[in-house]
Amino acid sequence: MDIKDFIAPFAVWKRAFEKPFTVKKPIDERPGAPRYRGFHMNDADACVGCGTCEAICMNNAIDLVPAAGREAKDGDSGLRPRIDYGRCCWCALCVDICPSGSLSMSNEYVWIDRDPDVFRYVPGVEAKPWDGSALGYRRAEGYRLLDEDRVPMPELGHAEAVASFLELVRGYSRAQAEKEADRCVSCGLCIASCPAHMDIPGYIKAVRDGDMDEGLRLLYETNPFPEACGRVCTHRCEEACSIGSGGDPVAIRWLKRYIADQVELSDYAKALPRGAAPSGKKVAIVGAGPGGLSAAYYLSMQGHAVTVFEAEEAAGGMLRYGIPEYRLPYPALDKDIGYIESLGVSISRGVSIGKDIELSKLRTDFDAVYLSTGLPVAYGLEVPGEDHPRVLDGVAVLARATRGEELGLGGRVAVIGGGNVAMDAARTALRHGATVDILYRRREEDMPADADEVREAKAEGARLVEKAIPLEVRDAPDAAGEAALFIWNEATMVQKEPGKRPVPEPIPGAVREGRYDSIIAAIGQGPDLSFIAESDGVPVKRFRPVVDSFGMATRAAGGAPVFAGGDLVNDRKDAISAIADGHRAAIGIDRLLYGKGA
Amino acid sequence: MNELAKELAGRYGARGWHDIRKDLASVEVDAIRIRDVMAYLRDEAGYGHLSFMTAIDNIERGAFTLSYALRDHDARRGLIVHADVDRAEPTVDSIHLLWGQAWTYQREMREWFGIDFPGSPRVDEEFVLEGWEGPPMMRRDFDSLAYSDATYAERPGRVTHDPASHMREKLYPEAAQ
Amino acid sequence: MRREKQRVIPPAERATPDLDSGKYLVMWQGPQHPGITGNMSLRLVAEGDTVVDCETHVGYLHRGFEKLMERRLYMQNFPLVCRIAVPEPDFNEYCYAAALEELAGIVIPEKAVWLRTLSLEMMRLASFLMWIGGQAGAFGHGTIAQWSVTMRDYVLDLFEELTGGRIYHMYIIPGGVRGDVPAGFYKRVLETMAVVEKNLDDIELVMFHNAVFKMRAEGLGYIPRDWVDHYGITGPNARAAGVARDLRKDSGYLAYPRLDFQPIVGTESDAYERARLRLGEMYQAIDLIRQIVDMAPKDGPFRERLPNPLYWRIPAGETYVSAECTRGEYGFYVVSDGSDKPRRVAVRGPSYTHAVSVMERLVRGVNIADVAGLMVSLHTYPPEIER
Amino acid sequence: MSEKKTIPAPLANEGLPPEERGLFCDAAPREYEPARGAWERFLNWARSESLWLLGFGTGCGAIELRPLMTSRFDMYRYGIQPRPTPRQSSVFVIGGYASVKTLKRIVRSYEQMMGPKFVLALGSCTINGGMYWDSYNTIKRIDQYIPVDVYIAGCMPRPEALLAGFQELKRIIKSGGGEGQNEYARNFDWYKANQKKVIKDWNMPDYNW
Repeated sequence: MDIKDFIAPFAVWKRAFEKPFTVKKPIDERPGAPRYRGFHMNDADACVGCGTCEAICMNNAIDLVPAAGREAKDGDSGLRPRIDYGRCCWCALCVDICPSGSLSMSNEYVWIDRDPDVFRYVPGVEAKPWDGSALGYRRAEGYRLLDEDRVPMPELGHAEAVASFLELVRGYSRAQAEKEADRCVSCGLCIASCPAHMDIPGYIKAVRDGDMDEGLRLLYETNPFPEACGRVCTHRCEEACSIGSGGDPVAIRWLKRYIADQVELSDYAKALPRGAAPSGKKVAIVGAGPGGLSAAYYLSMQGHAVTVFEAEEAAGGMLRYGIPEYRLPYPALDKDIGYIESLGVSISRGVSIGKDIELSKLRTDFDAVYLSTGLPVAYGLEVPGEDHPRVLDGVAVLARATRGEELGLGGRVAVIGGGNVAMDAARTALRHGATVDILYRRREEDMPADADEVREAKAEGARLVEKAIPLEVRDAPDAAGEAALFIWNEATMVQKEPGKRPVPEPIPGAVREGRYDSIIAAIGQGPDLSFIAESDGVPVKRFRPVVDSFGMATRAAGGAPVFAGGDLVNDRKDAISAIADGHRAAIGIDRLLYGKGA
Repeated sequence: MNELAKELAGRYGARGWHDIRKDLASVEVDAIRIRDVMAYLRDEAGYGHLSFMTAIDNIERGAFTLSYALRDHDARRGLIVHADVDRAEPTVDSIHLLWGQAWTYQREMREWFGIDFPGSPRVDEEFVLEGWEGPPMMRRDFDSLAYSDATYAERPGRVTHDPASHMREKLYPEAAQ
Repeated sequence: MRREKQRVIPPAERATPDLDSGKYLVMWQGPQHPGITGNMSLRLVAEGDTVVDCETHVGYLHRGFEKLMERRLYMQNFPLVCRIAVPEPDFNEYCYAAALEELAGIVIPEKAVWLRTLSLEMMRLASFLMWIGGQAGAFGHGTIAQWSVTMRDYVLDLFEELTGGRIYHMYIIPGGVRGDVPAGFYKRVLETMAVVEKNLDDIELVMFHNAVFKMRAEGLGYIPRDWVDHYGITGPNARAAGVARDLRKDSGYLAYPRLDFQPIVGTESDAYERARLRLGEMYQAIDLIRQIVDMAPKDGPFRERLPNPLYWRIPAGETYVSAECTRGEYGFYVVSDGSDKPRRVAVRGPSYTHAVSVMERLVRGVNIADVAGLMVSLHTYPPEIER
Repeated sequence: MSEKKTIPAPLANEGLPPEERGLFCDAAPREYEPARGAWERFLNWARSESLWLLGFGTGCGAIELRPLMTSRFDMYRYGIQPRPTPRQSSVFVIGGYASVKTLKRIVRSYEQMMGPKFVLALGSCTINGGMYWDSYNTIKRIDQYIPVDVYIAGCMPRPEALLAGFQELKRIIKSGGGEGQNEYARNFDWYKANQKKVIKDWNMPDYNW
């Protein structure tokens, strides 16, 4: 102890004249730091109500509640997170994980109340003073807990692809599939958008867990065409995918394909449930497309004896005859159909209803009839010269390609139309060595075809001519009957009615022409209802059978009830909708046959 | 390192030497020899520092696995010694005479897992809990949430919706058959 | 020397005073505390004003973390762990994250290594600043806390800017850190360090050259060197006893092997020496922070991408990761059974031995008025004892 | 407070050994009748401007009391200062979660405080359990056990939020609204029953002033 120990403490008196540490008005003068994790904000329009925030919240602080003025729709559950500040710990994991990036935090931190029941609210829906705060926690750029990038799918290069009919998409390896499946958050927004309401989170979980048998079982609960749908489905689910709200959607279609690819057909029976005991009832199905065979599968699972009548030489419908093999190889389709046939479903190939057998006979010989004949008749161009011998029908061209017939398209081909059939026809023509122009009356973004298809067709060398209104088809001057001149009018897009999509208006005088060896019309298809007689009692309105929610068209006396579905009936006109219709009809038929709920 | 493994195996029947990383290893011994092993490690092998002791409830195989983490400060490496005890009748020799803080860990394990250490000071006194009437709470079969829900009142008014089933209700109720 | 004389080494054996004799007074200290030690109580038996027996009672802050962690996903535990030690959350975050990374085989980016080190050193400084206020306050010297807690607040301002949180930073996430440094941050770090350093100079004058503090703290709570191994004493408490152990040096985790520092070692091993040593560690932390600001990479990624946290499974295994916190060896023992939730997480807090075994023995023979000062000089945080 | 049903009172101080019962009060607390008019307003003003805080940091929230007590935020200038014992205090800050062991001390400290007394509850944990919602050892709602005047959201609430909470408390007291003590007396049996439901080893006086 020396004298310094008594004097030193007084040395700091010199600080008496310095600025004090004290903050004068702490509440007003100290806003939270720019990154401060204060109360939550939510961009309710960007939010899709997927509930991933709820799943990650370890405090059980987040509830999903219906938000006023928001209805459930494709890709949006209509629910919004409500945060309980009697639970929240301000960790902001919800912000970090939010797939859409709608959640954020303000830098506001004062919330005082006498009533403990008020400390919960739906950010972005219930107004709060801190709404729209520019400062506060946002997840760091490039930092999120979920992977926004899809695992790239190995594909053939375009040069290689166009030279053969090899399948373009090679499929995921196990590591790739598990990594892609890991991106899913199991929110289930996709289920509502899938026409068949497949249990998508369920089978993606099966991929994650490596349990292929379970995955296959879940697939077959709602869809007996996993190989085909895993390749060519229109994947509305991916449009609804919550991960897609802030990145690439999960590759649901390819994961489905992965599951089906992993299980050998001979092992299917082990994984899948057995059918019920034979019921003694007989069902006739017209059309062995995906819809008809789907109905056949579910009916046979219920123990009914099913006979499918198919006009073509092979089953599969548009999956076989409308989709080129580089997108859906025949062995994959055969696997799906083969399993259905292995259950005892009998397919009568080359039998055309209306020609070989009358519908009324089916109605007397069977206990129920399901019509799933699809849209076999192609629409014409409806311009002068549409019956020119070089004007071909797109679906027919694809069917001939399937049958292995010589197409004889020539060197220059025009494809008229903007749907998937047009793209398939164009790409088939490319593979036969032709130069291809695709002419469409509107713009590229208006095309009904999948964006991927359009992109790939262009990448493979097809030239896209937009806003081309067909005027006429004429004989080429020097090669009558061998080549044709296609004449079109350039158009401009005009917004006629607000809120509706713009329509093409011809530009006066801007008439163009091109010389082609073949002109493939792929404008659309219609039904062939000629086999339905008035006496069958099937109500038809605007070329469509009218059906109830189970697909029943009639149960009029004089025969078995008739159900209908698929492209013949629905608006969506894709395979998965036909499959869904088939499943629904199978349930309806089963109920009717057992007198349940009818 | 392997010399020690051999030595432990030879003297005490230790097995399963596993190098977790370059300065940390684990080894397994019989619970009955735990005090001898610890004394040897402390006095002969240089592991003079007891970092912590704890237990793992391996309910699937009916055992508590005790973990004793030791550190040799001079050699800058650690060693975790494992010993299994029967879950139905968990009793282990106390090592409170070897390390001055071991009795607290033993008291903790007694309270949290129900493992007895005969002779350890104050081992039956309450440690962190007071008036606890439930089973030892770190056992896997004790459900914390169920206990909490049954005991402590929660603020009412919470309800949540599953997006998938909510959408089914709203968009395609017919499928909810 | 007066200091030598005061060094009383209490016997290992606990005497059992006859409480019915009327000679003794049983009194409880706590759970509320004059210092900043957190809620813990001591049951003291005093003869006159000298303590003859003591029992430490913990559990007032027991929340069952280790049970809760078994119920939560690996990533969900990340906001939970920091709550285990309130004044020093970052060491929990680091140990937990490092344990998971080791089990899952993740290597974090270089920048994350440096930002973690920065965060831990800033935390060390903040925690010591809090502690020194408590240490002075326990000896009746309230002024120090008025300064040091404000200095701590300035460090917390830095944390707020870097991490978005004042107390619970939740910054060291498995895979790296949660955000890059904001623009101009390092400049503000250096400015704040200058302010804190100047204030530490004042504290040194006022506290360590204060006759009252010297008289009360010197010789108080003498820890003999051979207790260090016997009781598992770590950190400044061990270093003040002349044992040069510092995990930052010995284990060489994060960026410490590349920083220039030496463990500070004392000789006297009493409350004054420990306080002095911690003051030295505060200066050392400031020095380390300056080195980090100088050497940390200015760009590059700061986080490794992890699998989807909702399903993150960690391969079966176990590990023990420890770090040198302000009080000594802080460690997380994580056992994984290959599922998406930890099988067992055990937390090793240095106070476990300091506040119970060491405290109960050291306090015998001490004047009642010095019990609080002795307890703070061991720098104990009850939440890490009871978790 | 319609939910708070009257529950038959248990035997007074039955948790105590017989020889100690005589040492403690065994009469239930009574409601305090406010004075009339200007005098009560004056008293309320005086109460609100000298809030003496019980220095018992019950949870994490206590850590933000330190900055508040020291030079940067300096709560003394608002008439708030910490006191070491309940007997001298009028404000109890519940700093977050309360384990059962701490709850026992909270109840006892609260009852020992001189009236009129006020309670400030910090953070999620006091409102609905916070992050310890599934813990076996922490209560979820502090208002089940003692009456609360003001809640401050946060985890933890910053010192500034705490100050704002104190300002709100002052406003409430000035307007004659700080009725927690009377509410406790009014629903005494209900509170006691709740307390005894979770504090299994009730070995302290029931009426504790």
